[in-house]
Amino acid sequence: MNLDFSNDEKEFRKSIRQWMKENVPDDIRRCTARGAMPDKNMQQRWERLLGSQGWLTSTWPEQFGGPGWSATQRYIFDQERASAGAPPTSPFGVAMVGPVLYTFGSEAQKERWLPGIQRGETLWCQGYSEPNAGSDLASLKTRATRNGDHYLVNGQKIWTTQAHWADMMFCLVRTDSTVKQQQGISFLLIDMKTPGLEVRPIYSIDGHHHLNEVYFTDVKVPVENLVGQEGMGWTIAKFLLTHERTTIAGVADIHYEINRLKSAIDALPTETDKQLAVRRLAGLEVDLMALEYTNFRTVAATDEGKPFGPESSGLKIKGTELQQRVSQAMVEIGGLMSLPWDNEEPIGEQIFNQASRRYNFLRACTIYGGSNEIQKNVLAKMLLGL
Amino acid sequence: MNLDFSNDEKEFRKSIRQWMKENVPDDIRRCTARGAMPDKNMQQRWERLLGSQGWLTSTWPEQFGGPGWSATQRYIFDQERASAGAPPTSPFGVAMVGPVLYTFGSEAQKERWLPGIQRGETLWCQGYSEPNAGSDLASLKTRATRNGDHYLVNGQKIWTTQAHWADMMFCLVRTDSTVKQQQGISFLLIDMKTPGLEVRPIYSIDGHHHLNEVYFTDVKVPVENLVGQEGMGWTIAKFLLTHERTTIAGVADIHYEINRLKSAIDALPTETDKQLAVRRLAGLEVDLMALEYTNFRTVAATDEGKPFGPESSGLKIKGTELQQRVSQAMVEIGGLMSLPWDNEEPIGEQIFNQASRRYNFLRACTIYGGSNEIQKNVLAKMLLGL
Amino acid sequence: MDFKLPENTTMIADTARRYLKDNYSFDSYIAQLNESNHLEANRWQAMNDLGWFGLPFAESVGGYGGSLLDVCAIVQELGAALCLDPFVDLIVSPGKLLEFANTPTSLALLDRIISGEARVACGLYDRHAGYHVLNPSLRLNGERLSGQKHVVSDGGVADAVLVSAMSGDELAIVALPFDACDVERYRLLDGSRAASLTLDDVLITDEMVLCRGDAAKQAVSAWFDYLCALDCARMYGACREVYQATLEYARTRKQFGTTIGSFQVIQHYLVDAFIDLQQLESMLLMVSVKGESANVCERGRATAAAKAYYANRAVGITQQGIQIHGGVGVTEELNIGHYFRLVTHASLSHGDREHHMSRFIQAGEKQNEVV
Amino acid sequence: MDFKLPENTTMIADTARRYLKDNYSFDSYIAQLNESNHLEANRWQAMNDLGWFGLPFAESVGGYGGSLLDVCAIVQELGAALCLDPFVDLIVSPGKLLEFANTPTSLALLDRIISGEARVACGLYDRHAGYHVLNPSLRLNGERLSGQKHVVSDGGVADAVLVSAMSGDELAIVALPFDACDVERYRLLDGSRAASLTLDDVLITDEMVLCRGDAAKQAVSAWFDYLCALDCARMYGACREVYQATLEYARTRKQFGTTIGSFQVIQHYLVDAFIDLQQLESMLLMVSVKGESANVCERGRATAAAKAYYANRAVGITQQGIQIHGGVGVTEELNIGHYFRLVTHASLSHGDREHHMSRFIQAGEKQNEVV
Repeated sequence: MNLDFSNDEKEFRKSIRQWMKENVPDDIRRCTARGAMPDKNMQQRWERLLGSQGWLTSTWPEQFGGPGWSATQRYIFDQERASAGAPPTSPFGVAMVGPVLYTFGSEAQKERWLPGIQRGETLWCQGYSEPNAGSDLASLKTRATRNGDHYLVNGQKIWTTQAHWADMMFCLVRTDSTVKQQQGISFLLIDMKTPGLEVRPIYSIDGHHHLNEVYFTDVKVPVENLVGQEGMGWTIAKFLLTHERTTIAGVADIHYEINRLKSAIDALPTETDKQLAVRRLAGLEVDLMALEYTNFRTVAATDEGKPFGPESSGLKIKGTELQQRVSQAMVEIGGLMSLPWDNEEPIGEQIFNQASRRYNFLRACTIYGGSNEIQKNVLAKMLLGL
Repeated sequence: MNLDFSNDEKEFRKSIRQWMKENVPDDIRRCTARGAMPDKNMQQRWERLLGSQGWLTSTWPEQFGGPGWSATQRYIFDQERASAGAPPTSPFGVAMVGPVLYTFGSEAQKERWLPGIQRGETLWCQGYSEPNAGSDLASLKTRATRNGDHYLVNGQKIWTTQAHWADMMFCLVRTDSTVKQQQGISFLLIDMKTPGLEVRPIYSIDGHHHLNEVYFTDVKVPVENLVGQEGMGWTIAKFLLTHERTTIAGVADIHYEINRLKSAIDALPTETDKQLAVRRLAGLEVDLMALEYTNFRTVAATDEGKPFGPESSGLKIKGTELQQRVSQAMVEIGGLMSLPWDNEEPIGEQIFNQASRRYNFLRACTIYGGSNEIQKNVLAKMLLGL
Repeated sequence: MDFKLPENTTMIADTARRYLKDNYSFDSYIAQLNESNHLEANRWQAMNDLGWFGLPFAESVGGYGGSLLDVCAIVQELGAALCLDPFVDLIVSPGKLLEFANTPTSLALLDRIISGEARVACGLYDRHAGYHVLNPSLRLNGERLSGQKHVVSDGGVADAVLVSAMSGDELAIVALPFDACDVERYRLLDGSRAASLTLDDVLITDEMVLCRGDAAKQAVSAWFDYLCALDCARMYGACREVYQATLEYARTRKQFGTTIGSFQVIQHYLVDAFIDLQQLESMLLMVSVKGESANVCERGRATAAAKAYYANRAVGITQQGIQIHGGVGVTEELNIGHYFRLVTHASLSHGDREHHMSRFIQAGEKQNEVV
Repeated sequence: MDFKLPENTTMIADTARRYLKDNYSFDSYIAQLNESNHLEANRWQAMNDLGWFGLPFAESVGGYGGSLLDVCAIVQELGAALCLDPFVDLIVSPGKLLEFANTPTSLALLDRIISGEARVACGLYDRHAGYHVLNPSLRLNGERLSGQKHVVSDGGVADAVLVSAMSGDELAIVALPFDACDVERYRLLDGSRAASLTLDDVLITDEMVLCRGDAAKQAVSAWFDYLCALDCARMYGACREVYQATLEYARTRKQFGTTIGSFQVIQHYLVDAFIDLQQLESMLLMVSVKGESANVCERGRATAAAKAYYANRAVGITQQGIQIHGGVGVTEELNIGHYFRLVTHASLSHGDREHHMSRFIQAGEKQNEVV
């Protein structure tokens, strides 16, 4: 039992902190400090920078190009990343299709796609949800019909984050409608520039463009872009759901947000306003501490080689709820200062100027990636042995 | 639209207040002020006193001996009753079996039983729940077999409040097990002194004896104690569920509790302790105001002859939750002073001395009379048109 | 007690609902979001024709003698329709302040608002004073006004503004032309238009000072309570729509081969929203009457309680509405997210929850003093 | 970082669990509730034999050098078993205070506790000072002690008591015989035994004053943090049992022709409890280490956070446990309600949630000063 980091880990932290200090680009740092989200250029510049260090794919096994860090090191890295004001890595390439490829992909697929992810050059998006297959993914309808050396894909995906940035999409498609729902699904890699593929923006309630609809009309996808065999799509999707995600709770970024909010309390009008804000923040900090130590435990367990269990859902549920509560606190503590929506010049404290947008944006975090209600259903089955 | 009481109603309030001042017995007033519950003697003395005024059965139509008050008057009466430190009336006779009798009973039954209720002389209890029929009442198993001029009752009831005080029980029994569950149930009046009927105490987590198990072994019940026809039990039970209860939210008693708590804040150790308590109480008061105005609306609607709708469940849910929150606040604000369980002499403020018992007692209020979860199920069906 | 709306109020509400149904839609709202600093002349004239410009004000000052309850009925429908036409910002808000100020100059200006000639905004907030409207940071030194005003809800088109300022220890209300200030215009969270004003030793004349001292304090305090009640009305209208839409969505949206309304957890969410909406309606009725009570303490306690309650439960209903809608709930295409922004906005526009809890506590203490 | 319990701690926990399983039961608990001021000699001796009397204390003072983590492991099992034997009240609590005081007299008395000869209680609370243990209302004037002590957890059998008093501006810790005071004995919310003491100009001798001033402050402050950690351990043990029992109940209890665990609302309750229990466990591990940290500020921040969190979520788990059990959950016959009382008690015994939130804020400010 030891709640301190080892000396090696402390050294590691020091070196990462120093590197962050010297390397996080100023415009990105300022963007995060304002509470805004990076644009494509910033995001990609940052990921390429990490890629150039070999740090972007820190969760990957060394044989596929990971840096060989322990879960603790990855956790420390994430803390330093967040507190330096750098954005989290986009998950689609690094955390999702990458592990799928090195676990289920052919040698040719690995050679072709892994290096681009590792260097932050290829941007990916995830084609899962459909208009009538949101929470109920198994009912998806986008078809891929084998036609000689390629598939013809027809259908529609929705809620596709960053599809308008992406070079490639990994996609669940139905290759067989004669078998049980889950069995007829396959995992396909699709070039976003293929003719017949159309991306239409969906604007989110923060006023920004993150999401898209993607339409497929006779989109030709080479058969070598099938991962695993036909019908393995569901297995791969489930693999990803339980795949280790030591940073799923968002602890590092919540710390950053709470610290931003703390720094603005002095700008509040009266002593009472300040005291009430301090007390509200303290409540959030205590909850964050409980989340953080729970996260530490899963990190330590990962380093001992233990599989990620049901805690993973718990971290997601509590983490997203806390992110929402922090963003709500920021808006409400800001009060008047949070009301402006599109002015350049903040009213008073900078941090409140984007607070409402962030609050709006984060309403999605209890919905995407399996809503918290769905997470609880899954967890309940495990607990009750159903 | 008028949020004030009429002059007549104000006069009514004044006269009731005066009467309460002069008539609520001191020992009862002190008992309530301590946060304790009245014993049988106090309860019955109080109900007889009301009975002697014709006020005990204030919800009854005049023809059966009600005082002819409007719902608003009844509401005012309840406010004055609570703020004078008098206990609420036991519901089993006045609010439950009474209305059943004057709605479904024979002339003979009315003549025989209503006067005793009206005068506060006969104490009733309710034999509904069984060990395996708590929330799921329709599955009850206590049998009544017709045998000449009487029924033989066999089985067991549980959670029977005040069975150890009661002279009579109204009881749901199964008279026919060959038909659909709900159809085989009948409504029977049982004298608690009948041989074969045994009452066993259940102690509640406040350390007191409110509840009982009641065992029936060949208990002979005269057929004239059947209300309505055989098989009408379920209809009668449903009638009671939607029967108008203008005081179901417990607003008057919550006011009393909040005022008790307010009066003790000055005894807290530091200014900070006091401020935090005041703020917590204010939050409860705001919620009480919302509940109270919702209650006012149902009272006014009742006076216009509108039926009690789904709001009734809403009042029960919010009211019981608020009662629990107030009792929890009292215990937590009391802190150290709430810890003693059985000392005569309070530590500091009197009100905290019974606070823990009350807090424990009130855990039951979201369970009995149909748990809040069941209330929500029923309400959901209505809202969704299921 | 009687909770039936007066026939007149019901008529006003019905008219408002019908007018908005015929003349406003989600598309109009989206179009309005994309406009800057523009007032739709036809709709503005229609509101005038409906008598809304005079409704909030006493007959003695040239109005049609409507009650707060009447105005709440309209504002509730504006909220339900997501309508951004600045009826509150350019008519009710400045008009009530002028009526409460009750001086010859203020009433003359009110007259021009009622007739539709004047476009006046209220500038009673600045970020230094926050919600503490009786202690603004703007200074009136002799004939010079200096300082800032923020979040001046002017619909993007006002040409005059009523500002509050401290003249020594004394509160003063001053009317001045917008172009006497440095103006920065922007959109607010609910999509409405506002401005920040910077006043750099702006010279004013005596007649521009509408009132001072206790008279000014009483006017601002009455104005604040009145606007708090309108915030609640607006939130109620929005919540009503969110609840209805969510119930409908739960009835029809299918997942896992069944409607999502068949899931018990969704059912309980809906029940919670239904019950909360009942209580929000009760609080609205309460504050619509007491929000203009002559008893200042009762008035303050009522608006504080209502706003504190709304900031909690109205916000909660819209958050849950989004959650039940899932993905589509977080898009600009659907109205649900816009209602969430409106409700969040209105929960903050005249005091947040904590501010009103503090007011509620103070009002309670004063009440006890009286008793 | 490493969250594995040391082998030794695991062994201690296993032993405690086995010992309680073999020697204690719900029936023993009920029997103990009905006793007044009685110590079960066999079990008390058994605890001594297990080495528990010496475990919490450093080897240098005659103890067996167990860590807070070890003691938490035992206390957790005592909580899980609802065991009322006053191990904390008569051994750990007075012993740690004496160890922290660290004077020849205090260590001599500690020695007698470890050997099982002395039955000493701690009287650090009174209702005037509430949870503010560094500012008791008991006065030490020269050689005279006057005032009151409340909620002195003495198991009903202590013959000596350590009290805190203000001697001028200075805190002092005094050891005195119980019979020097007016004693009123009663049961507490969790079923344990306690006393109120009234001291009316009680004459004391110099050697009865164990320490004064900063030394006394530091000892009481370290004691308070240590006991806060034990509160959490006890609540965790109780919550663990409530969660397990509730899960089992949901799996087996039938209503409406099916197990209640098949209802989605019950399922989500259970999931919430599971997740909360995970986090409670994390907070317990945290506070079991940091609760005896040499860094006073870190120590205070850790215990404040843990107690504040437990007062919220541990109480919540037991409340929900009762609700899911329904009728049977509110009876004395079932253990669930007793766990609820235990958890409520422990959430209040060394500072309630608000008190610890204030401490947490203060610790945060101090931390910032240092950094």
